[in-house]
Amino acid sequence: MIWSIILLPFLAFLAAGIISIFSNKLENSNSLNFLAWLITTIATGLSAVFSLWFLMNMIKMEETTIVYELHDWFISGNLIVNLDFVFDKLVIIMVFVVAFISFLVHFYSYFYIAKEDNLARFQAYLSLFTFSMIMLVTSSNLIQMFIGWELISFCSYLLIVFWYKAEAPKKASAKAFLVNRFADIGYLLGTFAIFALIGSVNFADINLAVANVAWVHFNIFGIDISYIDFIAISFLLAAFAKSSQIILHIWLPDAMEAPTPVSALLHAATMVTAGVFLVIKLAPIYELSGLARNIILVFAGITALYGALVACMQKDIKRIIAYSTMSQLGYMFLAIGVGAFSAAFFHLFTHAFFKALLFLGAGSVIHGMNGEQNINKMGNLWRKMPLTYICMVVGFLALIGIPGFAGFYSKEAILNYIYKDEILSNYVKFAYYSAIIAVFFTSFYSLRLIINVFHLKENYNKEHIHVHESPLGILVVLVTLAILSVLTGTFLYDSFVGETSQFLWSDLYFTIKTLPKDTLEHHIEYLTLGLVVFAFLLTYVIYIREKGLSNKMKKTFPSVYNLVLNKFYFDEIYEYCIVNPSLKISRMFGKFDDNLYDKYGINVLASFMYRISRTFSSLQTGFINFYAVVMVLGVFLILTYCFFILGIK
Amino acid sequence: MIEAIIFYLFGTVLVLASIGVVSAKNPVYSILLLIFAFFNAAAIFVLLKAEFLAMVLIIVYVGAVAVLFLFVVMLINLRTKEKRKVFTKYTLFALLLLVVLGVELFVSLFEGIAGINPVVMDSNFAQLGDAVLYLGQLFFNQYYYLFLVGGLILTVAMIGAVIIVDKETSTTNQRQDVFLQNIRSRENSVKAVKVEIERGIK
Amino acid sequence: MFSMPILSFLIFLPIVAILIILTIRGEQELIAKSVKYITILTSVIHLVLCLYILFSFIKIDGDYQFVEKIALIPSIDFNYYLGVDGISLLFLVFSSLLFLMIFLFIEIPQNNAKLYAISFLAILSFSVGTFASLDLILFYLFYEASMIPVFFLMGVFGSGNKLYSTFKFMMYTVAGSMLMIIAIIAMVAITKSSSMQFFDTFAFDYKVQVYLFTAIFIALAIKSGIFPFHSWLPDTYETSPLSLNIILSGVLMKYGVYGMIRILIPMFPLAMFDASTYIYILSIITLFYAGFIAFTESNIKKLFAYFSLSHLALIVAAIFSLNTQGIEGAIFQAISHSTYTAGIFLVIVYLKARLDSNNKEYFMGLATPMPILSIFIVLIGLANIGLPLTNGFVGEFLSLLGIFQHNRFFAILFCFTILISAVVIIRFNRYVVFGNVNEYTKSFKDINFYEITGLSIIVLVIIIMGVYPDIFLDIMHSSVSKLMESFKNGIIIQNDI
Amino acid sequence: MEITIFHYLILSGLVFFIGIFGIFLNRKSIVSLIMSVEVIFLAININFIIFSNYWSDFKGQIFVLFILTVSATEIAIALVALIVYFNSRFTTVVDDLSNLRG
Repeated sequence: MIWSIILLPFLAFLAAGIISIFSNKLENSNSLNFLAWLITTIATGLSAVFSLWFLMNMIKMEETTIVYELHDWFISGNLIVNLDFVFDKLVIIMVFVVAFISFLVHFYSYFYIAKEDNLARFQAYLSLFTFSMIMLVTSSNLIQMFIGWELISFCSYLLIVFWYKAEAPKKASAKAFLVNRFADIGYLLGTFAIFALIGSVNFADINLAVANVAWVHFNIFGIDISYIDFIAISFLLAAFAKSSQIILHIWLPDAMEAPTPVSALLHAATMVTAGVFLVIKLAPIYELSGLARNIILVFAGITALYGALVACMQKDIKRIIAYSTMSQLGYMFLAIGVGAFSAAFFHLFTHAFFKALLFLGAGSVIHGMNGEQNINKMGNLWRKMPLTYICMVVGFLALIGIPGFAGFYSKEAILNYIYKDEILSNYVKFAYYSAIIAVFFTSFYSLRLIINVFHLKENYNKEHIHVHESPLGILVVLVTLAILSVLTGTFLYDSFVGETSQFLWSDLYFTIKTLPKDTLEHHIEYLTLGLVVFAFLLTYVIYIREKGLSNKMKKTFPSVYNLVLNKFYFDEIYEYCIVNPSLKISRMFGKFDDNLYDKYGINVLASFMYRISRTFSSLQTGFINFYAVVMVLGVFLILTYCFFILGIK
Repeated sequence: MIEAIIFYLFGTVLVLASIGVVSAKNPVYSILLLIFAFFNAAAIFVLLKAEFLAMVLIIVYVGAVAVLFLFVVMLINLRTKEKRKVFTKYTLFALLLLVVLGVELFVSLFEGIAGINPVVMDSNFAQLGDAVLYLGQLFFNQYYYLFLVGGLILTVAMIGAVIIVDKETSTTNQRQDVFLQNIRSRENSVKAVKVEIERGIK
Repeated sequence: MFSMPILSFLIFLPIVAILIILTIRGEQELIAKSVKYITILTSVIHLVLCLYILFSFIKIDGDYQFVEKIALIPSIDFNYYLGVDGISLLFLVFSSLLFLMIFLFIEIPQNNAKLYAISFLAILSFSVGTFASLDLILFYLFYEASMIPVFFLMGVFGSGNKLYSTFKFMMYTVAGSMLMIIAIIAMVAITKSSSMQFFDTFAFDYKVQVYLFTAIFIALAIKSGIFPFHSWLPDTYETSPLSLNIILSGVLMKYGVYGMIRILIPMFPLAMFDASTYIYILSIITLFYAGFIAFTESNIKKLFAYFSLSHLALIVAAIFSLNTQGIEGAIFQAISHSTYTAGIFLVIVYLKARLDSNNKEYFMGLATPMPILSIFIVLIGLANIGLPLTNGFVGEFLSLLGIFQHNRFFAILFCFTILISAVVIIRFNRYVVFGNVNEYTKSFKDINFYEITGLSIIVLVIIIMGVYPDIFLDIMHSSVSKLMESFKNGIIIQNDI
Repeated sequence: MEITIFHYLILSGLVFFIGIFGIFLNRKSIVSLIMSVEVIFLAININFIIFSNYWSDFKGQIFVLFILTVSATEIAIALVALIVYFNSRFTTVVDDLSNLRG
């Protein structure tokens, strides 16, 4: 049964893939597409059900870690890499989240992409995506995890480029893959260093052994580097790219070129959570490396702020939500930065539901608007699509962290952990303030989106676009997710970070800091709520009361406005500093190799040889007499040599 | 004494004939002189008690090879009318070289001969009896490999000669074949093809 | 042990086939057809025999197996001495596989079928000799003889500026061979033995080692295209026929890799150890230089030539890491590189059958007209990138791990290979698979069943090697550990003196 | 007055040098060139026989036989070449024969 959790999505991928190849050739491929959809949906659904059942069993039997061995992948010297699947509670929860969200997305896609010819292909990609994420979370060692790690980049590449006939998806997909690929260098280096340090790549061995070797150093050019710091920072590079932290975040907003269900899957459960998951898996290393934690705090703080701030200015509904994801991932890393791994995971968990809800809701809106994504060209949709409206509002309330909704508990837990951290360094302070301020921006963009999309007056062309509520299938998904977004926080707080959280984290290796509900600092709650209210008022003022205010602000601070609007010019900086120069260097090298290298290299030798051969060939006069003379000259020389030098008689 | 007379007689004539071979203007003369030189050489061979080889030289060499030579030379009329200057830029150098070489060679000859008895010229050749028999035994027992190789060389030379001549004649003779010309049709000879860009003609 | 001289049989089987082909007379098409059947039959038998060796090979025995020895010149211990160990066996099997692939799936040119087949069969025979010979002089003979058919193939069946590149190839090859023969003569003159096994226990003086190492390394570096000696490769790839490209990258470039493992490590351990930093620098330069050129190269064949260069650089560097992971990684990567490069060139063969051009711009947007081929391009591209579960990953990972254990700093630089290959392949895919359909590609027909079979075999090999790399790693373990032992002995012997 | 090996050797040496002179100085026809070579061969043959006699060894004579064989071959080939060349160029003057020029 445990195999079916892993294998079902893969088999579904194979089935749907084969169907998609055949459906390409048919004129009318609706039935085949439906079949593919059915297979993949059922497969992922079963996977989700099984994982839930497995989790229940695990809790009931009080088992800790279960290892399923497949085979030795490869052995070389003292490096032994197995393909084993490890299930502990963390993993199985993660698998459940992945499979469940993926199931919903699979289900949802039929209603969203029905008109697309190759739904089967799309479903195949989604299933592969799910499979690879499950591979990632269940792996027993770093190298096996790399399979999933790479496969999800690859799947995201395929999914983003799904509509390959347009230009933007091609660019976005390449960006996504390459940024992640760059970060994989960090993953590899971390793996190498761990192997060099410990001699094993299994998580179990690493977590046990790492404390004993914390003091080991190596040096490069005379600079002493601590292994632990090196490993932690290397993996951080990888995790930052996957989880889209600042500087390596550029791929995430562009990934919105993918169909909306993909965004939901990618942001909620699969790709971006992989980074956080990796760091949680390697928690003991991060507990030992203060340097890495400080880096995390700085970057995550900036990311949380940056994401929220940029989201305030975006026009594309999906991009707003994408930047919000970035900011939320910043929160998760902030929690990791203060060693609150459980809170990070809890936020990951709740975030999965409400972010999936938001994306699928946005998909519903886009579907209703016939593909329009600009929020300024929407308006007053709440009458036309009431259920979508309600669900979106629930999702945003959860995102902002209104008490009672899921996001509140996880975010509050993170803020409390930061506040209560014993090390009162400047990094922690910075993290704390950025987290608080980000709450303000979060509320601002959330309300801005809701007001622009669902209220205000219609900005779209009513004659061309007939706004309609989405089909039942989409609504079912939305409502399910909305319910979960409300419930998960309240009911699961205790088992994730509260009194009973010891049980959940017992099979992991980091120090568990429980945070019972009654120890939550109330003033943080009040502070955040105050900020939320203030943000709401501000939004109200800007978008409803004083419509000219935003324009006035634009004119007074044009540079700030442009800076934020253009996402702090990150894309442009990358374009000018990395992409263009490397292409330029490439062309330069190409020309050099084509023209100059040979001209001054081998061709010099060749022409030298040619000249020598011309010289000698002029000796060949062609006259036999001349040759005879030369021959006799040779005899003469030999004889003379024999007589006068060797003295032979 | 009689040996000396014969030696000097034939030796002088041999040298003179050789000079004639080299210097005669007409190739036919020089071949005839060459044949004459061979005869003299055969006499020297006899003096050196190599009667069989003397006969071989005359019968095979003179009778077959030199006559063939003569035949070919007369076949292709080789007489040249124009006069060319005898001395070119390297003639002097060549002569000088030759003289020095000659001196060196003769010096080495004298030096080499000095230590041994120059007189013993006949030794036990006479006791061996039938020289031809002995030669044959040596030839077909001890040197049969070389004998085979010699045969092979002759065969290869023959085939080579035939091929060289044959090839030359076949390419130079391009006769008109009326029948072949008449049976050619347009379909078999010319074809109109559409040339696509970047594909070329297949 | 098996008593039949199976390795000799492998060497002489193609030669017998050549003799048979020489006797064929008749119409051009008939010749081409019969030549095709003969070559396929020969290579099938060849591959079957290779697989037989593979399966009857005793894995735990690191020594040479299937040994044949006939004395040729006793005074310098020059023998007709053949045998395989785990390392050479893999090279042997994979080159045999590649020859089968090119005979099966690439059309034989009609107008000169005999020369084509004879040349390839000759390379097949000589490559077996190169990988299986245990004698330096014999190795050199086979190694050098393999280049003669290449010369013909390039000159006769090439395209474009073929004379230039043919002579360039020859000049590089001959220059390298000259250094190599000088070194081999020196070695044989010093030791009075040309048996490779002799050198396992013999250690040259340090200075001698350095000179000999330099000479042989340059010869082998020319073969595997390390930076200052690489410029023959792009031109050669551009002008030679595609079947030769497969053999060049799959077999002949691997001579360099194989030679470094077989000759340099056991014979010049100290020089090897001291040179590694310099070799790393050269490899890094090659890796970045060739990789960067491949970003924007528009000629597909040249693109993959540069790409191969950048991969080979990593393999060479991994050999110089001089530890088990590095060397096993290098070997594994070498054979994987053969397969996926063969795949990519097979794809190009099929593309060129539809439109005779080398320019990337002409093959835009194959995803719409040729979905199945696109799947194969993406899959083979994955192996090129080195995604896990394809064979590219295991070799690359082990190579990098080996380098990391030897030198941390260079490992960081070498890790950029994964980014560079990704950029190359992603850019390639962006044009060729997902680009905009142009007027040429619009009318392309998707690949037929026959072509699918060819690519499927490659992809199958890629995936099997990626999922069960242990099958192949198992074979080389004991041989590599023996190699490492002999390397360590070499250093110890020197220290004792 | 006895004829010694010395006399014979001088005789063959003279003939040999006359042959070489012939090659050197010949500017006329390729036929004369071939004949000069014949003269050299003759000198060599004499030399072989002299020493065969001197050492009472028939091996020298055997070699003479082989030389005769090979020189006959050589003449055959040379004549064929001569004919072919003459057919295409209508000359056999040595100075015109510079096709070997590199």
